[in-house]
Amino acid sequence: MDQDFTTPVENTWCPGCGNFGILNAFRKAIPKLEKQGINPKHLIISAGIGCHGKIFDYVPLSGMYSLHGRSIATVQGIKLGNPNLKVLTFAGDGDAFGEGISHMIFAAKRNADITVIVHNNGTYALTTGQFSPTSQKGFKGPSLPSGNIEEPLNPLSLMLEAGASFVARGYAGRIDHLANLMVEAVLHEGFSYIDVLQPSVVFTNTYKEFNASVEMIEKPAVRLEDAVQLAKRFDKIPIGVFYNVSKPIYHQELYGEWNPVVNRLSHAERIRSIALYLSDHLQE
Amino acid sequence: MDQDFTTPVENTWCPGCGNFGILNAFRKAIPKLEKQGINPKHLIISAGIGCHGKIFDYVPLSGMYSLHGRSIATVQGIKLGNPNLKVLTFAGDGDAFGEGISHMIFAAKRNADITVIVHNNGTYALTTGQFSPTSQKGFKGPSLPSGNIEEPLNPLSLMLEAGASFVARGYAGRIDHLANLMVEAVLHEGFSYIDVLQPSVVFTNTYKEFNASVEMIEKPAVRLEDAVQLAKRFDKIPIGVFYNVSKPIYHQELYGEWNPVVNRLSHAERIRSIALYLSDHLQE
Amino acid sequence: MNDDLFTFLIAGKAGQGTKKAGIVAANFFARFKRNVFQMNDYPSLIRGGHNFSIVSTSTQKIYSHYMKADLAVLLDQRSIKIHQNHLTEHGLLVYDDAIKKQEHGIGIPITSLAKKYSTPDLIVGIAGIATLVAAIACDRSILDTIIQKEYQRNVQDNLGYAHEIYDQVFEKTPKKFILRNGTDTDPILTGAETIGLGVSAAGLDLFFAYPMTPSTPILHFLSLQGKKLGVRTIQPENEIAVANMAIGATFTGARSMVGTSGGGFCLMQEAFSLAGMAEAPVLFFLGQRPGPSTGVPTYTEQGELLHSLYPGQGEFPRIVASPGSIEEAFYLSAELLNLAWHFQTPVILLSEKHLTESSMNVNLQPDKISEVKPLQHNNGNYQRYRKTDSGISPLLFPPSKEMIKWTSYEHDENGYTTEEAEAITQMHIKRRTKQESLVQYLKENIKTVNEYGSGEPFLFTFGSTTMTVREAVLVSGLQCSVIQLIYLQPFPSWHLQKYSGHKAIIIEQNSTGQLEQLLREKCGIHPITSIRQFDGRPFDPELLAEKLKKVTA
Amino acid sequence: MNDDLFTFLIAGKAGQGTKKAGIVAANFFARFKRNVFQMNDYPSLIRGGHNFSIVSTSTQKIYSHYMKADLAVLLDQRSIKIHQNHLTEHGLLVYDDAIKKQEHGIGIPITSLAKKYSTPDLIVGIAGIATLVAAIACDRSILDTIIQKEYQRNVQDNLGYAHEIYDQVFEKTPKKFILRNGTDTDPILTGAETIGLGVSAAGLDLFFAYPMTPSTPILHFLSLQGKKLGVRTIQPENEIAVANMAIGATFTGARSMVGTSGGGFCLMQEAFSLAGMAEAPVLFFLGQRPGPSTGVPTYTEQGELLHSLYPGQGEFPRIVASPGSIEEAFYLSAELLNLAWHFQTPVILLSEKHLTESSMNVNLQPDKISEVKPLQHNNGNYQRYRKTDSGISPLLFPPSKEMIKWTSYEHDENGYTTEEAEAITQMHIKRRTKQESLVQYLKENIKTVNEYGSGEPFLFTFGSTTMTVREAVLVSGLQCSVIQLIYLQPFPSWHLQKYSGHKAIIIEQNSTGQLEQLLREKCGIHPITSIRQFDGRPFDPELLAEKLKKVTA
Ligand SMILES: Cc1ncc(C[n+]2csc(CCOP(=O)(O)OP(=O)(O)O)c2C)c(N)n1
Ligand SMILES: Cc1ncc(C[n+]2csc(CCOP(=O)(O)OP(=O)(O)O)c2C)c(N)n1
Ligand code: SF4
Ligand code: SF4
Ligand SMILES: [Mg+2]
Ligand SMILES: [Mg+2]
Repeated sequence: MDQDFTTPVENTWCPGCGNFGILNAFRKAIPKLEKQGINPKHLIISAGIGCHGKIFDYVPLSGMYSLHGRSIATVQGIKLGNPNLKVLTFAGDGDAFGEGISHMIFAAKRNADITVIVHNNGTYALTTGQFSPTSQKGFKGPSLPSGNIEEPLNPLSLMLEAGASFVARGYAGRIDHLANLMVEAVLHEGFSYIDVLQPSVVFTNTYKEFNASVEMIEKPAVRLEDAVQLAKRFDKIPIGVFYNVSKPIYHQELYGEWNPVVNRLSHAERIRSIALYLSDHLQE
Repeated sequence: MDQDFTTPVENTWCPGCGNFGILNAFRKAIPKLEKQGINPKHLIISAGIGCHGKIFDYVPLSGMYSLHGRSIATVQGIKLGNPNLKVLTFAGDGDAFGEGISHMIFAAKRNADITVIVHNNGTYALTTGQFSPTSQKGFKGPSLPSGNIEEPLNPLSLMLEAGASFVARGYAGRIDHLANLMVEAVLHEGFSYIDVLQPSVVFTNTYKEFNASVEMIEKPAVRLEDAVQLAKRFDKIPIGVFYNVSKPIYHQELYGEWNPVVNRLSHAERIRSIALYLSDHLQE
Repeated sequence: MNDDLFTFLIAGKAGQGTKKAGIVAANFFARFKRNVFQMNDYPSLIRGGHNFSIVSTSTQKIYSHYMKADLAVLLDQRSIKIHQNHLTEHGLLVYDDAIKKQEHGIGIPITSLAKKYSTPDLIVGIAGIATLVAAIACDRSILDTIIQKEYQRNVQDNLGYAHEIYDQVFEKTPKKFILRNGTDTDPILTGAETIGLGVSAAGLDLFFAYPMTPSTPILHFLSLQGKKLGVRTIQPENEIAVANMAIGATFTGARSMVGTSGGGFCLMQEAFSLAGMAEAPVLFFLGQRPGPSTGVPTYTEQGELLHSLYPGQGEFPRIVASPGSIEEAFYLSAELLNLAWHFQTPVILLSEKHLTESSMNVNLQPDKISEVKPLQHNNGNYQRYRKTDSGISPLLFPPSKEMIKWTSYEHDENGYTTEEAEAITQMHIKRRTKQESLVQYLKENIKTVNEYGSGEPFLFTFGSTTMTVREAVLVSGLQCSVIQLIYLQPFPSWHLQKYSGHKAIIIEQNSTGQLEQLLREKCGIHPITSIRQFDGRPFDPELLAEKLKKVTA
Repeated sequence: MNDDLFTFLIAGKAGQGTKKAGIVAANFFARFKRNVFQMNDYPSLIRGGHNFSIVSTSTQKIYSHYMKADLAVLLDQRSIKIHQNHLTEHGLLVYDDAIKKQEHGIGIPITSLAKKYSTPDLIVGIAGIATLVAAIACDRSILDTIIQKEYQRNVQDNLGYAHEIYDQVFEKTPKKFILRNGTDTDPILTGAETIGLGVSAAGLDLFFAYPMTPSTPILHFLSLQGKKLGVRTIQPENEIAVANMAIGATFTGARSMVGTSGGGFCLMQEAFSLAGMAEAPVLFFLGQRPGPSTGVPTYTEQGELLHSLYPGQGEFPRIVASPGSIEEAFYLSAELLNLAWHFQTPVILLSEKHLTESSMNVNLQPDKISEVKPLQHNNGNYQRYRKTDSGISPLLFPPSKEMIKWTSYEHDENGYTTEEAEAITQMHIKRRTKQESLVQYLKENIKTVNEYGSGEPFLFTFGSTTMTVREAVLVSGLQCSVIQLIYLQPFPSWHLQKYSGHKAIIIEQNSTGQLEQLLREKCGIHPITSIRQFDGRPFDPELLAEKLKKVTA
């Protein structure tokens, strides 16, 4: 693998797009993770469909470019197939909180050991800027030219409510900070969610606001209520880790230490088991 | 319509099922609503698929017996078709928080003017008792005989987080109280959610616990945080209205006072409009 | 006609244990080394309503239950109303004497005796077994053995109750029936069990499902037994998660399968198409019940044949096959899982409630099943979507220093997204080539059609209906062939064209004649008549035999 | 061949306004009362990459763009690489002189001049228009009019820039092209617009959609224009909500439609089957793009024909039709909405990106469209699913003192759930009868196939490919017929059988020959050859004409 983690694929994001910040942060996170003992070949990625999803082609890691909204299910499947792998998916706000919201809530609820990084640009960018679940009220897009009439979801407090054990917010304009969040999220055992403030220069050019109002969190809240409160602050926009607790992990609860592809029952053992089952059911 | 709101359909719930309490409460709520000016012919019902859904056949109101998880979308469609109707759906916990959770969250988020009554029995009853999104950890069902490994969702705090403007809990064993909640929920303008504690005598026979620990709420919390706190109490199980606020309503934000089936553009007007559009695009 | 056919019917309310009694009765007949077929009929409810279970048994092989019973045990008034005429000429009706006295049959205090015991509602099913054992004039000790094995909860109560019933029945109809011994010792299994065992033999690792009749029994079977068989089950939040998780799991090399029914399968179609594009080998079990929509959840139908041929948008290799017996389900499920991996494409195992939930004795030889290894990457630069002559690209699983990219987008050989005309064309051709390889493979290596009997007329059918048709042919004594299509996609026209121009009858369980449409259009087979039933119930072999005799007369 | 065909090509990066320039160019040609066809080619990205727009114009009717341009304006290096050979014999290449000097063509300081203005990236599309106007030797005042109408933002900058380009081009190639005047004054519209207008004319009230190319343009059009046309749009959380809300809305009598593409349509199939069971009249727009799965989102294909025939589990009346031109899309959309209400069943309007996103001048006569009133309940006891001779039950909408129950379960005439054999059979027959009524109705009242030209060979095609085939026939000068299947389900075999045995060529945009499969199997039409393209691009009429000439030679 290239040490700079690039690929021959042409980058087609708009110049200045916040996605570059996320890509750069991720490229920085990979070697940091390697130092922490996570070999890039164990780091499996996925992505939804949208501008954000293109990141899949821009890093030379193995993984699966999934469907709009479904990468959260995809990576859970990968983890369940081989729990030795570390899995991470990039998702859009439309992806994760529109089409795929059921998977987000249940991944958090069951504390699936996956990392979800949402490129939250408050719009369905790739489909030309319709309002999304995190669009501000009043946001004008081509499917509602007079302005969005819904209040946005709050991804962080929603994930906290659903049971997420690691919740953070990063900003595409703070690359090193974001890279560290990514490292922490991947290392966290259990469901990790990073909401990334991602300006879409075309549809939601929010750099100025974010630059003015992001504020680093010193350390995560201990109590869930406090994390929720922090997630609901709007005077300043806190970035950093909001909440980080340890909880029973889904695949371990399900399998213990067993691993489907590593500890497969051999063909002979299966045949023996079946024969046993049949003989238990033989007519006496 | 019969004054006792019965139908010729044979009731096939198990004797003692909590669903009877919900049915009886609803039969009491209909005339109460009529007194409040809501004619039963304006009251349109729906239901998901599950034991709960059978209630659809047991009351002689108009409506649509929907799909598993989708009745929440169905009633929003009905409301959007004719905002003069009052719409209400019965749903199961599997229905509303498994298959249909995306619709629940967005109905709450957009404050759709619908009422959702969830028969929360903590199991997929009709499909013979598998664990559901609200099943307790450890609950034993045929798809996980060793016991559920996930923490249950908290439907009330989840709906509050999603933006629900009316959130209540009732108990199938407190019929009059529940009937009153139903009346309040239907009268509430905006998204109303009632979580009904519903013992399934076969799979989750919880009458005893509930009888011992339900406690009436005096009045709704004023602050959202307090409502959430109340929803997370487990020493006692509060029943009553947790939260009740007024917010902009989806169909009004969308339409103002317009009604698709009442204020339809006539055929002639449409043809005129199209002709106008065409002449605007005529080659000069 | 079967000369020593015996049919036992037990009917009552859900919760009275009629299904359990049917299974126990089947095992009772097995003591005589007889063949059995057992079918459960129940509405979508948990307690009450009307359930019944029928077990037909014979010393010969038997492929269907019969609607006319030799012994009917009816536990409630409704059962009398429905089943009083479902008796053979010398059939015996035993009913609960709480019901008003009937002209025929004998009343036994089934419910009133039950009242003495701890679970009076649940215990009554035992009355059926006690009656059966008594009517066959078996020793009461046999009844004891059965009760001790099959009704272990409150066993003393159960024994006491069983004795009381046995004694009363025995007194009133001593030695009513005599059952010859047969020679069969095969286990009695449901289709859900044989499917679960078959895929385990072919190396299944993970089974994902959201409950939905009639696929749920596979989920339940594997949840209970899977660990020993090497299979774990996962019940996610909905069918969309089910299918996408299964695809994700295959990325790691884990053999994955999903189970669902009509509505759930619809929701999975987006993922089905993804599997086609990403070339993910997932086996989809699609259990049919009467549709459209929620339909009649606990009954049987074959209304999704055409629907199953092109699920998921776009063009990619597709496989659909349907087992014609509970036994075949074992081998076919394994074969399909192997085909999925061989061709790296989604595969549908199409079946019906009548197969998954009925049981019969089956001869399974697990060692006949192998686990086909897919094409593996050996060394050198890895490209997930490398073009090959067969259209099949080698597989490689993580962790690997090679980059492995699967994708839903159109792509180049590396798995990177492409929008270029030539690259798009090439990948379409790759997938089409794979489809052609598949057809070739089926032609050369796979039994795509079963032919039973010989000579005209040819009775065409598929799926579980095959069982009833075969039984009906036995009943009718007709000289004819039963042609069962195992594979439906690719459609084995190469095999079937020879029947064109011959006398054909098409038998299926749907209202529009979907198999007929395919046979007409693809093979020029124009039947002299078609026989369809679409009331949710499987055909009765005797009625079907009569129809066959009429149309072939 | 068209003797006064003129083709304008503009190519550059996304964000440089090539699409806009194409539309403006089309309207410019319209000033000459000429016919136009305009097509946009763009990858799935927002800024950068490679976009182009082609406008072909003629005094005759024209059904396709041509890949060879008379005037090509190329804004970047990549455009040169891709399009330098896409010129007619006397074609003129104009390119940005920031690119290294080309052998042919003239360099113009397109980007360097733009730098002076406020939005240098966005303004460059205007260079295309200025070049066009200059090359046609129109007066600069015409350019001013156009800029003032079409580029209102920063209009002074735009005018200044346009003048500079115009002057340079005019100087270098005075009076290069002369365009004859035509006689056509019809408006230039996209397929998305004609569909939106058509359904409005037939009474559409609500349009539900979740964005997905290539259906999104309908959503955008109706979101902007719908209010005036009587139509409101709703964008719910996902496609499942879209379809179920639309069904709910029909319950109130509101005419409802959904728009989607492959993956989204898959997700809607469960609701599609519900509409079949509940008898909910919903019109589904299914816009095709290259699949499977995410595929190539912004391009065109016809890979979902077979997939669209049996969506949703179970048996119920189904209608699928596909417009063969942007004009026909207007009438057909209206007809399908009416059919949905006439037969109370889900209907699919199948199309492609090439239709929804291309534009041409169309002659629409809205007063030819009526809003068919469905069968209404008059008085007496209401039963939602009353059996009738036609299988169509009268409708009644709330509020009503009568009980109106729609349902996903199998049901009796009142809409109450049933599990009884006879009731199930009856409702299957009711739905099958409705299907038969539908076929009868199509046979008697509906144009299901278009026939253009006369005599052999017969060129079979469907959907937007029809436009290109018709144009290719013009180009080739061949004597032949174009047979366009408008209806695909029910398949109009009654109409097509007459072609069996004649010389046929089948032309479609997919790799496996889906239309061919249907024509072979259902009508015994075996083509002498088939022509398929599956690279995401529409056929080029000239290349297609050559192929046609070769195979018919
Ligand atoms: C099932 C389905 N529905 C719709 C689409 C079309 N689609 C592609 S990307 C997208 C929205 C992307 O928004 P978001 O997830 O926020 O990503 P962004 O482009 O903003 O990064 C949509 C609706 C799709 N690909 N699949
Ligand atoms: C798409 C789909 N998946 C699965 C089912 C099968 N199904 C019917 S009811 C049900 C669960 C019902 O659970 P819940 O909503 O809690 O209702 P309850 O029976 O407990 O009242 C399921 C999974 C279905 N009908 N449709
Ligand atoms: S549209 Fe927005 S999100 Fe997409 S690449 Fe451009 S700036 Fe980024
Ligand atoms: S199974 Fe449970 S929820 Fe269903 S009817 Fe019986 S008691 Fe009620
Ligand atoms: Mg976004
Ligand atoms: Mg439940």
